[in-house]
Amino acid sequence: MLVVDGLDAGYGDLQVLHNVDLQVDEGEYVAIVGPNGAGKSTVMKSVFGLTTYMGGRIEFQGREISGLRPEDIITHGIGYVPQNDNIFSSLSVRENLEMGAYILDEVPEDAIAEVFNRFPILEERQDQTVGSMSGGQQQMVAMGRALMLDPDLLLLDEPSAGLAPDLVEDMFDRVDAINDDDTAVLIVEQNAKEALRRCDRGYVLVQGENRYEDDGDALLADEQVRRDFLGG
Amino acid sequence: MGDVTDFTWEQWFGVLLLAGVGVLILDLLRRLAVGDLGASTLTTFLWRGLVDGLIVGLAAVGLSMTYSILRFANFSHGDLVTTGAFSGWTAVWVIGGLGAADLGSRLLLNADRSTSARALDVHVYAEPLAIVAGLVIAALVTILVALAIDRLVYRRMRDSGGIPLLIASVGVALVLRYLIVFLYGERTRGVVRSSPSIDHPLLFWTDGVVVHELIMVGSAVVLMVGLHVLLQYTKLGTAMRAMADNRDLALITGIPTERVILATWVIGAGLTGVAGYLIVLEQETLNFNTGWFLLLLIFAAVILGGIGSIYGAITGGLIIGLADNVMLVWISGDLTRVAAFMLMILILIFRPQGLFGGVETA
Amino acid sequence: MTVDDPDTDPDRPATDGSGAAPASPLEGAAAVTESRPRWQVDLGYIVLTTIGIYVLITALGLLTGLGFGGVFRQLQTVTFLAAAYALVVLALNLHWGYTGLFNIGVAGFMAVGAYGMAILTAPTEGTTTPGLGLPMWVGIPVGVALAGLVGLIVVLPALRIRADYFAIVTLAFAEVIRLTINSGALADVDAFGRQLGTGGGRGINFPLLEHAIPRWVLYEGGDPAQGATFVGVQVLTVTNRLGIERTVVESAIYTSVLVGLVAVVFVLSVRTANSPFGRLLKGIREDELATKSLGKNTDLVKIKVFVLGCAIMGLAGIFWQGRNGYVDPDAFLPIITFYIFIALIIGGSGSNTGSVVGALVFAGVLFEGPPYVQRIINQVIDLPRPTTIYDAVVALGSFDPLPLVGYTVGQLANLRFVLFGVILILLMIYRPDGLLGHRDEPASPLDLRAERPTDGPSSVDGGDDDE
Amino acid sequence: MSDVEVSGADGAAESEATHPLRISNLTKTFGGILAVDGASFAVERGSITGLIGPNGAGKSTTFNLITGVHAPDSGHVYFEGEDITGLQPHQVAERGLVRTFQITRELGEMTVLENMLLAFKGQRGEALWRSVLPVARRRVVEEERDLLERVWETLELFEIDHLAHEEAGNLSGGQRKLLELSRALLTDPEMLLLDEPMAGVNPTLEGKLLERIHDLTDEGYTFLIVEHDMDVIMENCEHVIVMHQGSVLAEGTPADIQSNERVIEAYLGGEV
Amino acid sequence: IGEEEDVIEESEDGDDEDEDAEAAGTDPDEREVMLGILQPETGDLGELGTPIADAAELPALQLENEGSPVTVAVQREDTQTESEAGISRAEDLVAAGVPSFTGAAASDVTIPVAESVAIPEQVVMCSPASTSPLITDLDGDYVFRTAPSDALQGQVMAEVAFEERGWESAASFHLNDDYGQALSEVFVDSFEELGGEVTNEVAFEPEQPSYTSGLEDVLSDEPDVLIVIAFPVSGIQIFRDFYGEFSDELPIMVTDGLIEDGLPEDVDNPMDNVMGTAPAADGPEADAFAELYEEEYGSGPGVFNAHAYDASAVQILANLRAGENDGDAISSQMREVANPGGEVVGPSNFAEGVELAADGAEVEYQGASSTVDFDENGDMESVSYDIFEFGDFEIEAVERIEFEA
Ligand SMILES: Nc1ncnc2c1ncn2[C@@H]1O[C@H](COP(=O)(O)OP(=O)(O)OP(=O)(O)O)[C@@H](O)[C@H]1O
Ligand SMILES: Nc1ncnc2c1ncn2[C@@H]1O[C@H](COP(=O)(O)OP(=O)(O)OP(=O)(O)O)[C@@H](O)[C@H]1O
Ligand SMILES: [Mg+2]
Ligand SMILES: [Mg+2]
Repeated sequence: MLVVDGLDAGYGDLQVLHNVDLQVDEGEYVAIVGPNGAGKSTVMKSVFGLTTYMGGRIEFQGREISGLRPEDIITHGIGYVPQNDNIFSSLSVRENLEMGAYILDEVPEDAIAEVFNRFPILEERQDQTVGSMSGGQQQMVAMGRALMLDPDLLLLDEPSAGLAPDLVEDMFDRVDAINDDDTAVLIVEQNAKEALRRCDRGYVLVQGENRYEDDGDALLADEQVRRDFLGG
Repeated sequence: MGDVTDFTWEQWFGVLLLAGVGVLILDLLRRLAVGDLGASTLTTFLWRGLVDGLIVGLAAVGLSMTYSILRFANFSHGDLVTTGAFSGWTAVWVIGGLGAADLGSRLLLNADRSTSARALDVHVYAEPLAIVAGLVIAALVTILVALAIDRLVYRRMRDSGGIPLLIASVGVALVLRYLIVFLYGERTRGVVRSSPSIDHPLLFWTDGVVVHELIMVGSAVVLMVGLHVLLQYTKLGTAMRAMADNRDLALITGIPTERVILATWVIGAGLTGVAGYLIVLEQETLNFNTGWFLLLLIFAAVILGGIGSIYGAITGGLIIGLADNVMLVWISGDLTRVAAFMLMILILIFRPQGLFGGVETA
Repeated sequence: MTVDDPDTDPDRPATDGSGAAPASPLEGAAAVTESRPRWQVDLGYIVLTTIGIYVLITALGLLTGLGFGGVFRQLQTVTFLAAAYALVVLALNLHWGYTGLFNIGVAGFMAVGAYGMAILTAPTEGTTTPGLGLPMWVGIPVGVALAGLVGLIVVLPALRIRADYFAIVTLAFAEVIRLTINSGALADVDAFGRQLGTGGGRGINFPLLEHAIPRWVLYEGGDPAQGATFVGVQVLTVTNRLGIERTVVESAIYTSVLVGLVAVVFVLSVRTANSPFGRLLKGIREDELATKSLGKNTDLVKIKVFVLGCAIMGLAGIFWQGRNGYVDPDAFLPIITFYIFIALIIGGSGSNTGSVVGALVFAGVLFEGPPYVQRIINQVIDLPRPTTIYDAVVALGSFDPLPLVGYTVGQLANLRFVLFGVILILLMIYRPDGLLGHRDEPASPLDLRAERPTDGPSSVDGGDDDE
Repeated sequence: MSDVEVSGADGAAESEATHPLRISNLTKTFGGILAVDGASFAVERGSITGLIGPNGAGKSTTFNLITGVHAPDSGHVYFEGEDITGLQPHQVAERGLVRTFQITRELGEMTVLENMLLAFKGQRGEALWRSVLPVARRRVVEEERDLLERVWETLELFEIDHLAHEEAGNLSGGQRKLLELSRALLTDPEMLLLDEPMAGVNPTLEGKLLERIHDLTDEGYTFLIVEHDMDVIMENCEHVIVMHQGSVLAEGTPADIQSNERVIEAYLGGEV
Repeated sequence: IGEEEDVIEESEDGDDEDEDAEAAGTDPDEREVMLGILQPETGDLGELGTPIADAAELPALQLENEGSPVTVAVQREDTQTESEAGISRAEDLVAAGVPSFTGAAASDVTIPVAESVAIPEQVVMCSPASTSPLITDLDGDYVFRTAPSDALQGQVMAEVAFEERGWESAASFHLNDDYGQALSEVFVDSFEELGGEVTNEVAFEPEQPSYTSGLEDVLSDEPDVLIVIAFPVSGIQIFRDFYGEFSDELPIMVTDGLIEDGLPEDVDNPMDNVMGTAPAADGPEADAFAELYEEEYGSGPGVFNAHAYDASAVQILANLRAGENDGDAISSQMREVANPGGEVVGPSNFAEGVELAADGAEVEYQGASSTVDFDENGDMESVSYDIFEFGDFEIEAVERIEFEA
């Protein structure tokens, strides 16, 4: 479904990604792990057209999307939760969610209800400005917002960072659930063990290049990967 | 240490400020009682303060909006006001003055001094259609100018911070203002006839209501309420606030940011052009500096009220307008402006976010 | 390790040459002078710009038939103006370029300095606005101190507000200062049994600094009657022999003193920037709360820097108006502040060298240029002067472009502001860092890059990110 | 060592000598929201103390109250026996109580080196006159060399030395966390408050960081760490404080906490 | 004056020094008379300044047209109505060897130019349009003017108001600048001296959105007459606000700044209650000048144009009589050629007068704006003012008052 082929990308003159290949199939659950600064977030941003494109190809459902504008990409059915700055902090929770469905003509009340169902605290706080909520609550809002359009592919950049343990679990469960509903997931995680355990396939990205690619459990079992990237 | 009596120094400062205002009001009453101050004088000051305040407030609303959504202090705002005024009144003269004077002097609003508002008989009763057309054209031209500027300048700087944009807008201000001079010359002119007024037994409190003033005040109120509704209760309004908050995220979320920016300019500049046009309707005279001289007052109003808040902008405008006029009771006319600015600075000290800051109503 | 360490060199051009794609001529020069010490490079920029502008003015001056005498005066005027601008631009750079204090009330602080000095030194009688009649060496320092003091009063309340509010508050303060000076209320007051005051819109006459300072250099006690000082004798003998008029000599000395002051302020600014103190300033500019959380008393630093900058602005105001012997409030309209900003932005905010270069370019080319062009055109052809653009455009209908050209030339003084605006816009779009801004100027007394090479092929090491 | 469920009011049990930081009855409301509600606890010298709790429990706010970013509505903060309630952030930091931010605050247009150099306390060159005047400046330069030496050591330790000349704004999320932590260390603090220092940091590096933190506690530093990674908390902290809805729900050793019913219910969920 | 100075002077003019005092005139064929014109041809006063500069150039053109043997090299410079540029341009003039010039127009340009160029460089300047009382105090040897000081206008206004019209109380509403403050002060002093009562003095800032409150303030004590000192840029608004809110029966007196033909049209009111004063161009040869001007430029002269012609003419005469292009020498001849004594010269016989002066004869210039007699301060000894009445959208001069300082 998503095919990244020999992607070169970066910021301005600075090239970060070198010939990155990556694939997410229909309904698949794929994780990217790797050290800090490897370019994981950059891959995601590149898919969404937010970096300087330098070469290679990005295809989604058979159509080339490299060079499209973010607001067009979202209509193709990709949702994205960035690593930082992923909420509208001066808007209320509800407005954040509504914005997630901006491209629809009507506010999808059922989608909002579903998000509230998933994160009850959000319903309670639906009129609070998100900027005044705690880090974890903000992360929930960000997730909720990306789910509003019921995307075919969801890009999650470190969704568990800053979440309380029960919520981490919950989040991973939630992602599983989303994935079970036929939404493909591409996730970047520092909580690599958990991510690899749950995913179908994983990539290890190092210094802007693919280093390993295998199914999740295989990577987990790999001695080298364990030692270098999973903290023993 | 007690907790309730433990005022922070800002709070003390606020109390002091309020106390100061209180003392002034008491003194005002005393003067009225003693007869130092005529009641009619005071009402003139108050009424004028209100009208001036609305003028500033009306011009401030557009600025407040673009300020909060596009995230920069637009120093060319005053000159957009002027643009609206010149274009709108040019339209009125061209349409309304058909046959009364030659095209050259009507197009340039009498730059060659060969005719006058009197010769063309420009006022709302004589030329109602032209006046309405002028209003529309003021809005349209200002919108076009603002969009052109956005395309040429601001669009290329979308990723720059607020300060580079502010500086660029100073450049835009200079260009606009002196292009207007290039076209129209530096002369001040009266472009409207003195306003007709309505006298009716029901209007017992006044000798007559000045129609142009009434139109200005009425339109100001309608426009501001309308804008508030638009921004608070529509999806576009929310999208604007979302953009103001986090443009990158807005992009990712699928909000068509360029279209929202376009809408922002259309609404903001349209309002600004109309403001310039109406201000001149009330004020009756026009000069290339008209907007620029208002700009600092407009900023004062916006900041006093808190950026992004429409009611804030109006309140700020009223405070500035009233201070600028009523202060005449105590200080000489060449210092009232000083008092108005000092008041702004003092209020900012104890409420750095502005009176309505934080609660972005729009 | 040393500057010449071969390891570091290959990396350097990549980082230094970054920024907007087309490197400016100045930037090009940087590449050539790469291995020189920074101060030589900086001086090089300034000298090159100066020479360039001098050549331009000389060429234009001769073209317009100014003659050599006229060219000389023009050069002197430009030098003076550029130096005056440089002084205040350096101060602004300290505020904005380094600390991120967006002060757009510069004109106000210049006004305080100039007025402070004027009131102190204006004669006690015989003029409409009498002053205290004190000598200039009292007037100047007190004027400077007053500007600093007013800076203190402004910055205290402004400390807590955000950058753009700060800008508007400073602008409002500058207007408050100008309007207060202008108002009749303080025009003349009785203080200490003396007639004093700002003179309101009338302004104040005071002894010309352009005379007083050079005389102080040339003569004992600043009084020609007392005979020449040692320096004076030398200077006067040489200039007499060359047949240069005394007033010319005096102007030249005045300008030189100002240039000297600029040099001193420049050196101090550079040292400030390349020091731990400068690092603090940068830290405040980037994120004040983070800097505070590292235990830095940012408020105090901001106060110090603001007051210092305002004092320098006051000094600039004094020297600027000292050449007129007359101040009035109109000399401090807000537009002056924007001129200064344009100069700073041309040069590049955050760079002291850029500040000086910007001042030179602004004063020498932008400000003085258009009148020259107007003169040349007027001398070359006799253009019709239609009163309105309408007449000019109508003439265009009959294929006569001359009226439009004539109208445009007649409007050049106004169009100059359009030019300022356009330049400001173009700079902000294409070179927001100016000619020399955003250079790799380390906030440290050491050349950080040179101190230790990056070892090995580091994964991501690249150019600065340039918006 | 200390009893579970200490309330700061009778914190007299903990002397200043053993507990450098003590807060008592801190309260803070934002608008209508009670973010911190009478929180009281003390942190033992030379320990790594964990501060955990559900999202929105008030942990970051407590940090903000301690370090002077916000002023508490009521209650007190004591550090080394001194009442530091309501002091400015820099005054708190000067006393040796330094924090990092959950959402990093790097100085974007300064290089990593400059960021780090800024951290040192009491630099001679921070006085303007010393930076500017000829003779004094020589000493400043000398001092700078020493500082730079220490910066490089720290950068190597945190494995970000290859980024030394990079502008901090260009770092990745994790790199920023590292920068912030290492910068905080350079201030020579008595005690560090770390707000989720490991979020987004690669596990391998995380291990090294924790080692480093242990070394530092041996040298006498005290740490208070907010962290959601229970493994980190359980394996490294001697003492854990659990916050819930603005107040302290429980305190004790990791083992105590792990078995505390209320904590499990409120925070840990079924797992761990 | 010793040896040293001589060297210096030589470098500037290349002329040999001459003992000043009574000059010997020149052979007109031998040299060119140099004259500078320093006027605001752009900027705030641009519209006003260009015709003034034209008028200042007229004497030279006239000589050329009439085939006089005397040639005057005119150098015209633009102050842009800014003191900074004014100083620069004045220095250009000096550098070009110009010994005297007609300029500047705005007082706040004239004063700095005088202080930092004319006086120190010892060149003569004669302003045709600067009316600030401050100029009186500047060195009368180098700074002259053919324009009357505002100090006089204030007195005239007071006399007209109190004595002629019998208004016993007055209020003053004046622009907060040099011009407004000075005029208002003189008026108030004179009016009170005459026995009148000044109920209120209110200063205002230019170009405000409204002046209603200011007017309310100044009129609060119901004076017999209101004095308005302003320029049209604010004046239009002031009068619009006045007619909008106040009784149009109240007499108003304005100054020269508001005597502008289009004003009532811009105000949209006949302004029947308004009168004003302005310096008159009342020289014996005003008509001759107007004719000359019309002939050369195709339109009638405007404000201060006559003064500009006179300023230039006197300088040319003084230059010829001095016999050299030297500021000091011209300075000592200015009063000689202007003040009573000698053959009367004016615009109509300027070409002849020039030759007389060149021969060193006594001449007395009587010009277009006045008889042009300088007092010791370089001001006019006597000037005349026109009293204007507004009415029915027209402005009409009704009376002329001769005024001795
Ligand atoms: N906006 C930017 N401008 C320039 N360089 C950037 C920018 N953002 C990231 N980089 C650089 O690109 C590289 C990859 O960054 P990226 O954010 O993709 O890393 P990451 O793998 O997501 O790391 P982390 O796990 O720490 O978030 C880093 O070295 C970083 O310095
Ligand atoms: N500036 C603020 N304005 C309004 N409410 C705030 C503000 N800061 C925090 N809050 C509220 O206070 C509560 C506590 O927030 P805090 O950030 O302290 O939580 P936390 O324990 O750090 O959570 P997390 O683990 O998710 O970071 C939250 O409900 C939050 O919404
Ligand atoms: Mg990342
Ligand atoms: Mg937190």
